[in-house]
This record gives sequence, C-alpha cells and structure tokens, in this order.
Amino acid sequence: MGGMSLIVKNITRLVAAFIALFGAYIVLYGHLTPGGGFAGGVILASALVLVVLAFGEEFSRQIFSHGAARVSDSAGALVFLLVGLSGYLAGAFFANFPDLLGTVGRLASAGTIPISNLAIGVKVGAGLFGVFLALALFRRRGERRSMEPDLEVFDTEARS
Amino acid sequence: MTLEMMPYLLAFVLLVIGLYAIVAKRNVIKVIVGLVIIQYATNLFLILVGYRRLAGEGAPVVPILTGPVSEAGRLAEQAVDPLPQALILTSIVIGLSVTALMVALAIRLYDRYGTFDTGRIRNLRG
Amino acid sequence: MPLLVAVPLAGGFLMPLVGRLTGPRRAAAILPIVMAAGILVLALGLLFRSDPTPLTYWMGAWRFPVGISLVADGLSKLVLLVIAVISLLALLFSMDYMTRYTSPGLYYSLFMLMLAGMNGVVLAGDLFNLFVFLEIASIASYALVAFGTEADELEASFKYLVLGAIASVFVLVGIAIVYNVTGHLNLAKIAEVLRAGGGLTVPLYLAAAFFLMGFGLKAAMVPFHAWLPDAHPSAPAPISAMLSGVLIKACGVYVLCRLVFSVFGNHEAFGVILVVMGTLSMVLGALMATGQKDLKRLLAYSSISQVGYVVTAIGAGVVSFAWSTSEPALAAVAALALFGGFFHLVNHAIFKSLLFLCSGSVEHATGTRLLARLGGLGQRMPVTGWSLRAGALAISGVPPFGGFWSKLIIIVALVQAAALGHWAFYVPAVLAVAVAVVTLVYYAKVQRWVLGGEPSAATADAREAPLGMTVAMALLAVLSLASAAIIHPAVKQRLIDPATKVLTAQGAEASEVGVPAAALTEAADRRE
Amino acid sequence: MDPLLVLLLVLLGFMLIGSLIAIETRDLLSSIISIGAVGLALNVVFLMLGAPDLAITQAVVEIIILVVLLRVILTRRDESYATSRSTLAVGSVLLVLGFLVALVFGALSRSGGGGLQMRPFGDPLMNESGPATAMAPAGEPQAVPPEHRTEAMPQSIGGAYLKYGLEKTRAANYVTGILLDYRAYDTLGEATVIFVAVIGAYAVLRKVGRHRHGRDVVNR
Repeated sequence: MGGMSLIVKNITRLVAAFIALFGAYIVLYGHLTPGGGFAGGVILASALVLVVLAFGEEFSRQIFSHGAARVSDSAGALVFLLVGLSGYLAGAFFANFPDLLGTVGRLASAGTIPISNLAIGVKVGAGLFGVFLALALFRRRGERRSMEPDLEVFDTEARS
Repeated sequence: MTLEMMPYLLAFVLLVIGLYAIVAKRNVIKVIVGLVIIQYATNLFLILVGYRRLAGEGAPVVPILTGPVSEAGRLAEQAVDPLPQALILTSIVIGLSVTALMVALAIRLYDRYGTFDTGRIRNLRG
Repeated sequence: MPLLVAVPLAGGFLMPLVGRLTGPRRAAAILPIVMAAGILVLALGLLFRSDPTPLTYWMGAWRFPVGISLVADGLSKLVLLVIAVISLLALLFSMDYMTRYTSPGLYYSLFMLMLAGMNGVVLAGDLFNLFVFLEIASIASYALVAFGTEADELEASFKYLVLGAIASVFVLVGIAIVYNVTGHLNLAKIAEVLRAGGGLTVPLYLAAAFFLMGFGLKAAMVPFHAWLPDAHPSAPAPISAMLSGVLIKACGVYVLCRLVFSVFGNHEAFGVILVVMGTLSMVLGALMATGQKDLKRLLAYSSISQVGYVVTAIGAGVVSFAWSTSEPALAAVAALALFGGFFHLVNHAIFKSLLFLCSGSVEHATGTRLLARLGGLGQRMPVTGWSLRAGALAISGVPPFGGFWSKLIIIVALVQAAALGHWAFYVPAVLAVAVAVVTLVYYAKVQRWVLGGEPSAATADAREAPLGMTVAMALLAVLSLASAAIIHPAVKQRLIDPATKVLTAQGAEASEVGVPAAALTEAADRRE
Repeated sequence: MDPLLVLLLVLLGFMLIGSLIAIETRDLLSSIISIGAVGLALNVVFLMLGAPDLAITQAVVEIIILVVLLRVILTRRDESYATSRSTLAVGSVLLVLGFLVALVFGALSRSGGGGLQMRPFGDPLMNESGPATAMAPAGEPQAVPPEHRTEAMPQSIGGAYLKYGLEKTRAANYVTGILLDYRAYDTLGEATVIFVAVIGAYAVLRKVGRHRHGRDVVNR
C-alpha cells in the first residue's frame, strides 16, 4: 500500500505533529488535568497510525520502525517496574517519595507519578503501534512479501 | 423497582445483548463486536456505580482539583467517586488488549481457513 | 514478597530483547530458568518462615484498607510452592522441547508473564488486583495456546479466548456489585463488612453467582468446561503442563476457595453447588476421557475429572463446615475433606504435568499423539516410558503413590460425612470410587497403546528425549512418588495444615486473614 | 425528575439499539460503524457522569479498535455474512440469559428489608459517613491517623481517596493519584496486560510457528 491521495497526505503532514504534541501533553500533565499515560500513549500511537495509513507502511519505517517499537515497549515497561522497585528499596513497593511530592498543581509535583506516566505513555504508544503494524502488515501465505519490511524481525529471530 | 435502578438494569441488558451476540453469531467479527459490547456494558455499570448526584441541580463534580488547594474539602464532599474511574481505565485497557489479541487471532484464522465463519472453522470436536 | 511477582515480570519484559540476541538456541532458556529457581527459593523461604502467621505486604506503604495488599497465608504459600516447582521443571523441559518452535524470546516472555500473573493472583489481597493479575495470566495463556500457529491451535485459542473473556467480564461485574454494596475492594475488609451487615442478600448472591460462573469457567468445571479439551492439548507440551497442572488451579480453584471461604463466609449453598459441579466434572471428564484417541486430549479430559475431585472435596468441606455449628462432629470431617482436596491439588499438579511432559516427549520423538499410531515406546524411550508409567499409576490411585492417598482421604471424608446422617454424601463417595476405577482403565489403555506392543511406523526410529526433558520428567516422577510423604504428620503440618486452617478459621480469626495486627504497625506511616 | 437521569436513560436506550443493530445487520461494515456509535454514546455518558479521563481514553481506544477492525474486514473478502445461526444454541442461551435478567431484576429492586442492599444510582456508599473506626480494622485504633480520629469517615474507600487523596499524593487529578500511587500496583498489572497482549499478538502473527519434521503426521 503506497498511501492515500495527496490531500490526505498533506493534511496528515499538518495534523500528525499536533496529535503527537497533544499526546505528549496528555502524558506529561496526567497528574494535573484529565488524561494520563494510557490515554496519551494511545494518542501517540494513533498519530503514528495516521502516518502509516496516509503514507503507507514503507514510509513509517523511517519514523519509527517495528523493531524500535518493540524495544521501546519493553523499555517503557521496565522503567515502570523500576519505579516500583525503587520504592521497594526505599521501604515499600511503589512507595511514593514524600520529599519529592512537590506543590499541588505544578508540573514537577506528585513524586513519581509523572515519571510513571511517562513510562506508561511510551510503553503503550510503542506497544499499540507495534501491534497495529503487525496486524496491518500481516499477509496471507503466498502473497507477495515485498510489502512487509519490518516483520522480518520475526524471521531473523527464527533464522539466527 | 425504582427509577434509580433503571440505569443499572439497562447496563445489564446491554451485557445480555453482547452475550447473545457471542453465542448466537457465527461470524468471527460479530463475536468480536459482541465482546466489545460486553466490555462496554461492564464499564458502563462501573461508572454508574461511582456517580454521585448533587443535592441540588447541576452537573456532577469532576474529581480533579482545578482551583486552589482550599477547595479540596468541597471537592471531597461533592465529587463523584474516583475509584471506579480508575478501575474503568484499567478495564478499558484490558478490553483493548483482549480485543487486539482477538483480532490477531481472527486474522490468523482467516489466513488458515479462508473464512470468518465459525461454522466452518471447526476441526476440533469431541 | 513483591519480588515473587516483580522477578517474573522483569523476566517477561526482558525476554523479547534477550530473545533477539540469542535466537532459537537453548541459551534463551537460561535467564527464565535462573529466575524460576529464584522464585522457588523465595517460595520455600515463605513456607519455612518460623512465624506461622499470614504475611501481609502493603504496596506503597498504604494502610488498611486503602492500599493494595499482598497476602501470603497458608493456602497461598502452598499454591505458590506448587507453581514454582512445576514452572521450574516445565522451563527445564522447554529448553530442548521448544527448539522446534520459532521465536523463543516471545515464548519465554509469555511464560514468565503467565507465571507472574499466577503468582499475583495467589498473593492478591485485593479483589480488583486479583482480577488484573488473572487477566495477565489468562491473556498470556491464550497466546501460548496458539503459539504453534497451526489451524487447530488457533481455533482452540479463539474458543478459549472468547470464553475466557466472558469469564473476565463476569468477574468484573461481580467486583462492581461488591464494591457498590460494601464500598471496599480489600478482601479482608469486604469479609468484615459482610459479617457486620448480617446475612447475604440478593445482590450479594448475584455477585457470588457471577464469581462462580467466572471462576468456574477458568477452572473448567463441568457446565463451563468446553474450552479445556481443545485448549490444553493445542498448547506446546510444557504449556499444557502449566495450564492443566497449575493455571486452572491458581486461577480457578484457589480463587473460588478464597472467595467462598474467606470472603463470603462458608455458606452451605455454595458448598452444595461446588459438590454438584465437582461430581459432575469428575464423572463426565472420566467418561469423555475413555473415548479419546488423541493422547493429549485424553489427558485434558482427565484433568477435568481430577479437578472435579478437588472441587468436590472442597465443596464437601464447605458444606460440612457450615453445618458444624450445629453438629460439632462435622468439623473434623470438614478438615479431612479440605486436607484431601489440597493434597489432591498438589498431587494432580505433579502427575498431570508429568503426564503432559511425557506426551510432549513422545510427540517430540514420533511426531504424533494419536494412540493408534504409537506403540512399543517402552523400550525405545526408557525414561519417558518409566515416567509415563509412574504418572499413570499415580493418577489412577495405585497404592504407593501420592494419588492413592489423596483419593482415599477424599473418599473417606465423604463417607464419614454420609455416615453422620447426611446420606446424600454417599452419592459423590460412590461416584468417586467408580471414577477411580474408570481412571485406572483408561490409563491402562494409554500404557497398552503407547508403551506396549510392537513399534509402529511412527515409533520405529524414536529416540529418547534430550537431557533437559528427561531430567524434568524424572524429577516429576520421583515427586509423584514422594508426594505420598504428605500423609506423614510432620510434612502435613508444614504444607497442608496451614492452608486448611486459613479456611476453617472463623469469626474474628478469619478477619486476620488479610490483616495481621503486626503488619499494620510494620507498615511505615510514611504520610504522617 | 432529574433531567440528567432522563438524558442518561435516553443515551442508554440509544446504546441498546445501536448494539442490536451492530449485531443483527448483515453487513460487517455497518456493524462496525454501529459499534462505533455505541462507543460514542458511552463516551458521552462518561463525560456526563464526571469522568473526562475516561472519555479521552475511551475515545482514542475506540478509534484504534475501529481502525484496526476496518482494516481487517476491508482487506479480506468474506462471503459468510449470511450464514444462519444455530437455533438450538440461541434458544438455550436466551433461556439462560432470561434467567440471568430475572435475577438481576430481583437484585436491583430493593426489597426494602435489612442487610446489605444495592445502593441506588447517584447515591453511592461514600455519601454515608460513619465513625472513624469504620475504616480501621477491628481493634486497631492506631490505624486511623490521630488528626482524623474525631472526624466522620466516609464508608467506602472511594470516599477515603477523595478525602485524603490530595494531601497524600499531591496529584490534582484524583484519578491519576489513585492509579499511580494508591493503586500503582494495579497499574503495573495493567501495563503488563497490554504488554502481554502485544507480545501475544506478535507470537500469534509469526510467519512460521514451528519447524516441521519430515515424518510429522496430522493428529487426527
């Protein structure tokens, strides 16, 4: 799939960045305004999905490849687990740090919550985008395989 | 049976409709649709559980502090229950995950059997 | 204690990355095996703590009842130990077995996440938390069932996924009703509110019905068993062993026990339902198993039957315990029935995973699971053959093995209850004996077709399985014999008694299940 | 009568009709569009009942699901829309479901008697307050912080979160405060669920599931 018409591509070019920006805002301000890591992550993923739909799978590879999605998926999850473990070392699993709680309403407040939000946002965004790519790129056996650049990941694993 | 119980009842009816779709329909996509419906019904039920009506008229109070900290006390008296909202957020995400996996399976089933008809996807029996 | 969950989670998150480095070589199994061994050590550590009181850990140092707690009481410790042992051996088995499949990174990741989910369920002291970890374990198992991506496996996984998703929705609706009625999610606190509020009312029965349907589906009890005979045989053998041996117990039987006893308080109604469902599962599972031609499918039906024993015993425990307030003599029967139930749970975990691993080894060597195509493997694959014999003898309840003692105790408990005037208990007792005979028959058939006779075309050039697989099978075979030691009072006191005690503790004692006083003072009051 | 309740009932009715259409229509495309409409109605319900977090999440999640489902059906020809359903299953299921509905009905109509009953819509348990010890386990008075010991405590943990959430987590958004501080462990589980599903989908979509042996036989 080479992408959609010129109009769609142009509008996507304009809009995608804003969607991604909005996603980032939702993630970062999750502890102050509605939203949070999950909603923001899904928005980030949908910005990427929009790009894929408009420009085709080949193009998306240059922005965020499938391999990168898988790595950031794992990394986000690990960071969130580490937040929990850091609390564990400080006394209780997922303890928030009282000294870092900060004043209500500031971006740097609520201790570990923004960090967790960020980790979840990255994880969810990357994970959903990865699944979308995998679903979208899946072809029946026997079809031409030239259109599936990134799913080679699975096959390289099998070969090595 | 009071009017206050009607929303709960309708949420349950939605659940039943979704279950009906899952059991009675023979198309994989319809089964997925039914699954999405029962997830909606559960989320609906949970949000209904958390709602708190104000004594007077007016929209419910969102459990997010927008004003100064001094308003926290009023918020605690009036806002809707934030806990079911947290639970629904989790439940939405779980529903999304299950649906994603299911779509992946559906694609793969189509790949193997060449159809979405569960009547023809039937190797296993007994 | 949170490490029991955190370690496999970390394993799950790391494995996709590690898997890309190692490829399909056996090295991919090293990290999971090390982690599973670590979990076994942690579980043993929990079991052998000198302090017998339940251990409670408060996430984020929140106090009762706002935060989420992890609770390790006798019952959780027992199930944790079973999970740890079986998963370690299944991983050992996977090391060689999974070389036939692609993408070991994904496999071990899902395996570790399923393990994390089960540990999370068993440790959960919070209703919603239990649900979340139940979902982790279930979703991982849906994907693992389809891991081979053959047509049958996909179909089985789809069926399993649909029914599992319905079960999850039921559980969540039940949770919502309970929250609406009691205003709490902490299990101990719910129990407290329910006791203070008097008897169960209509909405609570409704919630209980939802829980029963949801977890009954997960435990594959008879009206809800349709997915199991498809799903369990389709998975790779070590996963079948995990699903049949551990998952249906951790996510189904364990949770049912916990809810029926600790939360809803023993009500005879629940007990009767459990006995009926258990007996039905026992009989129908055994009858269906006799007609099977596929080795793994036969084992799957036999799982339904054997879990039926466990559920029947636990149900009988509930009933007789609920009645023991008026008839004190029944209290001892309740304790005996519960002992038998948990004993059989442990035994079944051991011998059913052993049998599934053996079937995997047979399939690995011959490429088929059809009984008619097998034969003569007794000499060709001695370790597999002897392990299969041990497992079959244990599951059919032949004397020196653990399986005999647990079945005996269950039947004795049922007969005792019947002898005390509740003649209805003769029905499950007689059926239990009959099912034991049927079990013996169909496992004799398995031995005859798989091990005895002349080698067939498929088995002519079969060779013994690689080292990792044989070691796992041999260890399990030894365990299936050694589990008979549980009837020795010293072992029983350590392993099973704490578990039964948790369930039979009443009133004020029962509220300690989630909230030992010490735990509250221990929890650092960080926010004060 | 409360206008909000009326509006809510109308929306719920819309959801019911929408989902019935989604189920009964023969065309998969319209089915998926109807389910989108049902999701949208749910979204409005979330907004109406004071849950903007959920509205945002629901909206984006729904978009993703719709996009994926649309892609799935648009790229695959399927001739099985019109296959009839097995009436036996339908009948028996309807019977069971009818029983279920009757039970629900019974539960929802408050019998008025004592004991623990369902709280009516709009009046959750946290509206009730009890003595401070209500939130503490029996015989553990020190579990209640001293400064609150004299106050009335809400009867449900939702109320407790509202009352102390701000000072304890310093997150202005209470929902986030619960998700990532009080119940952060749940959220870890939730993140894991997504991770599992992602990994599972990768696993299911692999090109080659297993290497076949030459002598492999079909198992049936």
